[in-house]
Amino acid sequence: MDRIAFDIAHLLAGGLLLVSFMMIYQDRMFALLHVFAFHAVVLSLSVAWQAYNQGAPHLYVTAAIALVFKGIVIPIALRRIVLRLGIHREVETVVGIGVTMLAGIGLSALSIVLMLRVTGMAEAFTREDLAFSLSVVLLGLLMMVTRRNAVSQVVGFMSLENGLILAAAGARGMPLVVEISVAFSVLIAFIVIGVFLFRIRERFDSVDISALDEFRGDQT
Amino acid sequence: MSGPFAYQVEFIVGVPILAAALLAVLPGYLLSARLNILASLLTLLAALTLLVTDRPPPGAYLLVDELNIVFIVLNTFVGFTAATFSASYIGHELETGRLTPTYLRFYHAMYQMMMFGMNLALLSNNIGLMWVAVELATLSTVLMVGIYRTHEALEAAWKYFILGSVGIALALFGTILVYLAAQPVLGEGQVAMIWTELLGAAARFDASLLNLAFIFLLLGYGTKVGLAPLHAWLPDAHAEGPTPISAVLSGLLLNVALYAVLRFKMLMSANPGALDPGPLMIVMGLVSLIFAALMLYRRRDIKRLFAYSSIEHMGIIVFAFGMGGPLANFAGLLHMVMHSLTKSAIFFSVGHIAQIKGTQAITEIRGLTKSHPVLGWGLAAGVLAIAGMPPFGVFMSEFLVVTSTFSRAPALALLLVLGLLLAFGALLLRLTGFIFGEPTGPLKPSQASFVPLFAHIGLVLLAGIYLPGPMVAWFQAVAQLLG
Amino acid sequence: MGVILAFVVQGAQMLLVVALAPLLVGVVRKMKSRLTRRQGAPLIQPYRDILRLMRKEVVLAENASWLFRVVPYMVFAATWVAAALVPTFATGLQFSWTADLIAIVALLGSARFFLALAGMDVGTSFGGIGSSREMMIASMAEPAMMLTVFTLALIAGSTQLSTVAEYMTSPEVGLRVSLGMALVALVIVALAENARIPVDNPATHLELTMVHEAMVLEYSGRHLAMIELAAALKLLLYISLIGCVFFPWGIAGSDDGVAGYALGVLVYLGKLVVAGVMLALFETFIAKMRVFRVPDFVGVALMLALLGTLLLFVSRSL
Amino acid sequence: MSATDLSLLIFAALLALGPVAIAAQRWAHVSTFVYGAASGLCGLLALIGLAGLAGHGIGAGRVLPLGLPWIGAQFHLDALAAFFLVILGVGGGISSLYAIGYGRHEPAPMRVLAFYPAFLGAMGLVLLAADAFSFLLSWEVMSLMSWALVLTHHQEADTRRAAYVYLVMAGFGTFALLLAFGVLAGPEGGYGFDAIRAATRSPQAAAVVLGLMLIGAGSKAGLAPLHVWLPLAHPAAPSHVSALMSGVMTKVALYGFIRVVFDLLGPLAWWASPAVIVLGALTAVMGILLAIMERDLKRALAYSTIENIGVIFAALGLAMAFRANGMTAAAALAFTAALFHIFNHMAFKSLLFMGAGAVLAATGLRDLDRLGGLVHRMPVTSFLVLVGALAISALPPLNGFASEWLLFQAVLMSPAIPEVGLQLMIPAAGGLLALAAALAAAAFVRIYGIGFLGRPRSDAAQKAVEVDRMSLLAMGVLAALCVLAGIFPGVVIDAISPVVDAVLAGRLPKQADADWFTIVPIAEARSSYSGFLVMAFIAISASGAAWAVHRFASRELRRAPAWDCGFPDADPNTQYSASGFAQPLRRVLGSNLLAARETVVMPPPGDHAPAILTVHVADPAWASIYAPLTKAVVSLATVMNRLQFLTIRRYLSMVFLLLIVLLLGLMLWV
Repeated sequence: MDRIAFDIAHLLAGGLLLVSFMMIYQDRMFALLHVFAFHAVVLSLSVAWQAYNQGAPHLYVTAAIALVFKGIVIPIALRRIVLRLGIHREVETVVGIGVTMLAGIGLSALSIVLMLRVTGMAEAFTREDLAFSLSVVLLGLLMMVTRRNAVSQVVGFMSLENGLILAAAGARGMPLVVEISVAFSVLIAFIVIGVFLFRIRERFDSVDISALDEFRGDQT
Repeated sequence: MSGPFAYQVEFIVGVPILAAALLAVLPGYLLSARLNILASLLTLLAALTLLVTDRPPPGAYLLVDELNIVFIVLNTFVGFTAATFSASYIGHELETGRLTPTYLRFYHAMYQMMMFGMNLALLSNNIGLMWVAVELATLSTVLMVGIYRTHEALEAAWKYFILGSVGIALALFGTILVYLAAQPVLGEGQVAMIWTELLGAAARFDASLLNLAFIFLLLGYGTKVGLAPLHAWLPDAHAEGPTPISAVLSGLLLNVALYAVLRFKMLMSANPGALDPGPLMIVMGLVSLIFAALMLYRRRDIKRLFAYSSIEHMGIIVFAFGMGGPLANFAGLLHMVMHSLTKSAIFFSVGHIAQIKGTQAITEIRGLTKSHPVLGWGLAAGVLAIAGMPPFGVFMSEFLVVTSTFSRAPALALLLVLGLLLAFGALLLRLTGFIFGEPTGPLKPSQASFVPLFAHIGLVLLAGIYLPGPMVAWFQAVAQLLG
Repeated sequence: MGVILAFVVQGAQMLLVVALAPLLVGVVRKMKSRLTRRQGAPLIQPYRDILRLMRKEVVLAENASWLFRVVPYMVFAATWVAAALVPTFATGLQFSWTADLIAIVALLGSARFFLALAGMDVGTSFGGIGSSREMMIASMAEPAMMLTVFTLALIAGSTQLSTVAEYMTSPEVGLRVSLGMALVALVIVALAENARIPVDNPATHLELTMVHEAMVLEYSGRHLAMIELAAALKLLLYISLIGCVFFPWGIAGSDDGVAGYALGVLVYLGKLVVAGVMLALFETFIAKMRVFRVPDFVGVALMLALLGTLLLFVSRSL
Repeated sequence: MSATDLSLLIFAALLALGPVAIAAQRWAHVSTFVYGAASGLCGLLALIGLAGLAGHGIGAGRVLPLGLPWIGAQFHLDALAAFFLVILGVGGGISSLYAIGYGRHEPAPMRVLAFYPAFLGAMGLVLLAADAFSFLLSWEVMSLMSWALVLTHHQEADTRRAAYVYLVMAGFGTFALLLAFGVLAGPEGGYGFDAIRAATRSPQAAAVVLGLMLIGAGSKAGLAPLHVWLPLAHPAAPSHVSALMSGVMTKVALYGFIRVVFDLLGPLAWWASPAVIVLGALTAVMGILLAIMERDLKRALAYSTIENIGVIFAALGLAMAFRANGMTAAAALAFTAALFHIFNHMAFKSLLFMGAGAVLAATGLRDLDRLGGLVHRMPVTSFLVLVGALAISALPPLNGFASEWLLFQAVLMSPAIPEVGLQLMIPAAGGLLALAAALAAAAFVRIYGIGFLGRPRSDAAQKAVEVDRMSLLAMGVLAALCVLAGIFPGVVIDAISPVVDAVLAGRLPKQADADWFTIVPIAEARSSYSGFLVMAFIAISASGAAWAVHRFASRELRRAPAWDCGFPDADPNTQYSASGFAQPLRRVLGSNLLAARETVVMPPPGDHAPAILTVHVADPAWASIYAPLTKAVVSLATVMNRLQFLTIRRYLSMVFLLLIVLLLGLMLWV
């Protein structure tokens, strides 16, 4: 592909990474949701650009799903949940934001170095794309493990998954991308419904030792 | 391909999904239970035909070869026996009001959905399709685990769900990487995701990309296999779900995930430049084995106890495949089959016991050989078998693993033996408590059928003494395949 | 002819030991009383005692079992056979190969076993004391004895007493440290096994100190006579053993004729007297020790015997 | 039809007997039927074994299409197996005979009947197995069946604990054997015994195998410090099973050791033997010391089993030492002693355990301090047990002495050994063995004197009645064996010489040539012993003396109260107690070897409260090895257990960290 196309794709992928960092940085729930919506939008843009470049029309579907489902539906649903559970206080982090940021930078550095080393023979575009998507995935995971709040962990998972979609879309001519994105949307829908239904479970780590004796008949 | 067996493979995949659709709408649990059994039986028969007829050529989506035929037959068989067991089990749940008819309908539908997912995962010739199938199986089992709606059940389901999803995600990334490795060689599109193609061309792939991919795949599917430290979902999911599901989880789902790992291991070893996945698998196997063995000692819930024992045995199997070589691979396959049969048998008996005693607390279960001789000795046979006692099949596989390992890598063999011994001690300690001493708690006879239990025990016993020639030849072929 | 002579000699030996045993006891007693400025009983007093006891009726404890009545004869027989197999005045007797030194030790063990059981049969506290102490002492003394046997056997290359004795007469033995140690060990064992001072006092009936006497406390009449005779035989046996192994001079060989045998008998008598006198001297000058000091005493024998065995190899391998 | 096939059929019949019993459990005579059948089948086995020793039917092997598919299950009856087949046949047959009577006392007979025949069959299969897999399979089944039998009286917590310890130790041993066969079979997995014999391996590898065999077979036989399960498990089982476990199963374990170390492994370097000799001697002394301290009749017998196993191992070690130096005659002597003692121990230990069972059946007691006076109530049993006690105390003219005598003769062969270390060590070990023999006499004087003689110490002992005829018959046969093997040791030696020949390619001179049934291991000038003549002389002189005394002296006899130095006490508790009898030895040896402690609570003068003596004797192995091990496992498990209760986020973090670690690893590796 020509230079411009490459730069644009590069720009979008990098943008996605940047937005991931913004997400880690957020300490307000609603702000986080907004940033995530933005994350989804950037993703759909870059997927669409891939679709245009690779001339793969089915990728447009993926882009659309990303835009509509993750850019609009999920954020709204999460917003309602947040209001419902009354947890729009700031995000409860395990370690300080700053530390998390540093860790994130380390992770993206790791992934970029790794990818550049590993993908020797693949074409330049794929390498960049993979490097970015891997770091987005890692950042998503990082967010899941450094946030106590269920909603923000869901958000983390979804950003992780955005990274996957990015990688899939970047993989030239990869089939089943649409199916995969659909499958993932189902997964996420489940998660969100779960968060919504099991209000008991306001946070993932409600499993604390004190709560064990009452229902986990497994302590000696 | 001709005659009645023209579409046997499609049949194996199709029957469950149709049955699932049908069961979703059928009222009345008796009928649906029977239909469940029937569907499983049909699937089993279809799978058995694979043994007699010559195999269909690999298609774009479905594939039958030496490796997965082992898994598919085992899968459908245990699926069938578990369905029979669940028919005799689930009625009692309805009486005690733990489940409502609606949930039962949902339960049976999900059961077939799960079977569909697993069969598809085993038969798929396309790594993307396999990924989707595994996710499907995971989702359906998640719903089954949470079916009791109790706090614990939801807790377990949720844990399973989250960890599973992350695993799935990692596996997908690995899959994408494999595609990227294949794409320059095989060209874009479908072709670069088809097993048979991948395996043929694996030698020319970018080795380092494959390495990276394997890490993600091992972690992703390894979460499903339940390797420590990715195991966290497994014990609770086993403990809180309905017992037939525990049996299926231990007996089948873990195998399916293992199957995926093995496939990619084959890919790795087909590529000269790639890392040898053996050491990584050996380490994870040993860690899982020893860790699970130690965890056995402090359990208070009988189903969780055997769930940890599943982790332990998955550790042994992964260790064996990591060691490689004809003996160890043979042992790994044998151990996998034996573990599926034995562990599901154990869960069958545990199901009856838990229903009789009305609890899963280990301290509440005493003197079964006195109060329920058949059940008690059945459990004893199962536990002794899983602990590696002859004349049961697990002994043969452990014999082969230990002896073949010690002459190659003594230190590893010592660690292996340490783990096995630890687990043996723990299981035996519990077993002594379960079946001996003065009985406690309710002593009402169990009305459930023991056929599935003793069918499995009988098979394991037979395999421990006599392995039929064809099966051996077939295992050896697979062992060669795995290298 | 030779065979007949051999049988005769064997028979003579069996009769000789049983005939001489009480005399030996008499000698010791006489000597001891002389040493303590007493007149003392005549030498033949032991014979009188035994005969008197034999004529007396047996007073049997009510709950004594058949074992209690069989034991005296068993003990006597075992000891007698053992004593008859030790070369006294001649080696290479007809039946000397019936049992070697190890077997002789074990025969004495059988006698002790039966006696200890008899001590416990009636079910009195003193019998128990006696048996348990006897077994304790024996379980130290017997290994010491065995180790001495090892030393001798390793030197002579045989456990056959005749062979050992003949070897000891031969010049190539020389003087050896091991032999000295073995001798001391054997003497200590002999004192312990025969219930002599300082281990036990054959004359005492002070309950708390007695060992052998406590075991036989319930015996009377002919039973007691058999046991006394057996005890005397045992003493004789040990002395003849020490004699034939460590002082083998004058023992008739298997081939030299009646004259040789006669000489052997005379020498043997001399040895007995000397041994009896020395025993009496020793017992007069030493005091009995506390029961729980005994193990140390016998332990010395054990150590010496072991040392003797090991030194043997050291000297050989040097 | 070859002897191998015949015995395999018999084993199959034995294995099938259990299910038959279960099927027929409603039938009144099922127990008699099962035990009778087992007895008959074992008799056949003994005959086959004897024929094999005589050289008939040896050599034909049989490969069944079972077990490891690519080599099949191989079975083969050779001289060595035949000898142990005799042990199994005689021991098992007589135990079953005994059980016909004794089995009636079982509250839940099916718990025995279901497993007892299979136990016999499994032991037989071990003896005939000719490939690693079938060997270990039968070995493990043997453990499993005996475990189930130990659990017959599973209501008692002690029994459960005993069985648990037993099976865990058995599993440990089996893993050691697995590793040993791993070395023997090599990476290609040549599991057949022939292949193993053919293979060549370095002395180091051979030493490793020897060590693993000491652990594997030793733990099953009761070699210290792996003996701890034995005094727990053997007494817990019903007495005929105890007899079988002590008398036969330990021998099967020894067979495993001999088969691998002497047959499969071939000659070892000389430095391999001292470990075996020393372990054996120490085991002997420690076992018998614990037996002296033990108050429980059956446990004391179990400890004495440990002693005998030690003796046998010492003999085997001697054989190894001589063999390593090419001294075939001496090696044959030591090996013969070992096999002879194996046979003897089978005989008298089974007899003694049956006697203990008879006592248990008659009084319901195992505690020596509550028994006594049984010689009046159970005369026949008492007499037979006395024979056993004499035999096991290695007293002439019984069989125990014959084998001990051979062993000492072997010890005395040591000067010819070139290595100074062995030269010095062997006589020292011999001294330990002599000590063990002397202590054994003390132990059995105690057991018999307290348990059978004296006055009954409890009502149960007071009311004891003689046991049934079948049991007496069984014990009688064994007692007769003890006497005959003691009087005619030459016959036994000649009978086992083919085994020695097959294993060591050398044998003792034919004993039948010596007149008066004398045994002459090397040369008559060196050493000889005639149990027959000793027996004859004792009998003649004893009866002669008795006759003479009764004829010429007096024959009157008067019953009177016991004299007891003038103050007899009516209370039986004034007799010496078992603990009291052991006290001198406890003070002398126990206090430092076994950490024996005794505390006396003496009431002040004028106070009529009884003085209380409490004795505490500890098996050193528990305190030094097993307790710390258990503690370590438990604490480790507790630490690990925390991982069960983490939060999902922490579990996620584990996954995450693992991923990062692997990625970093890859990055650094690439």
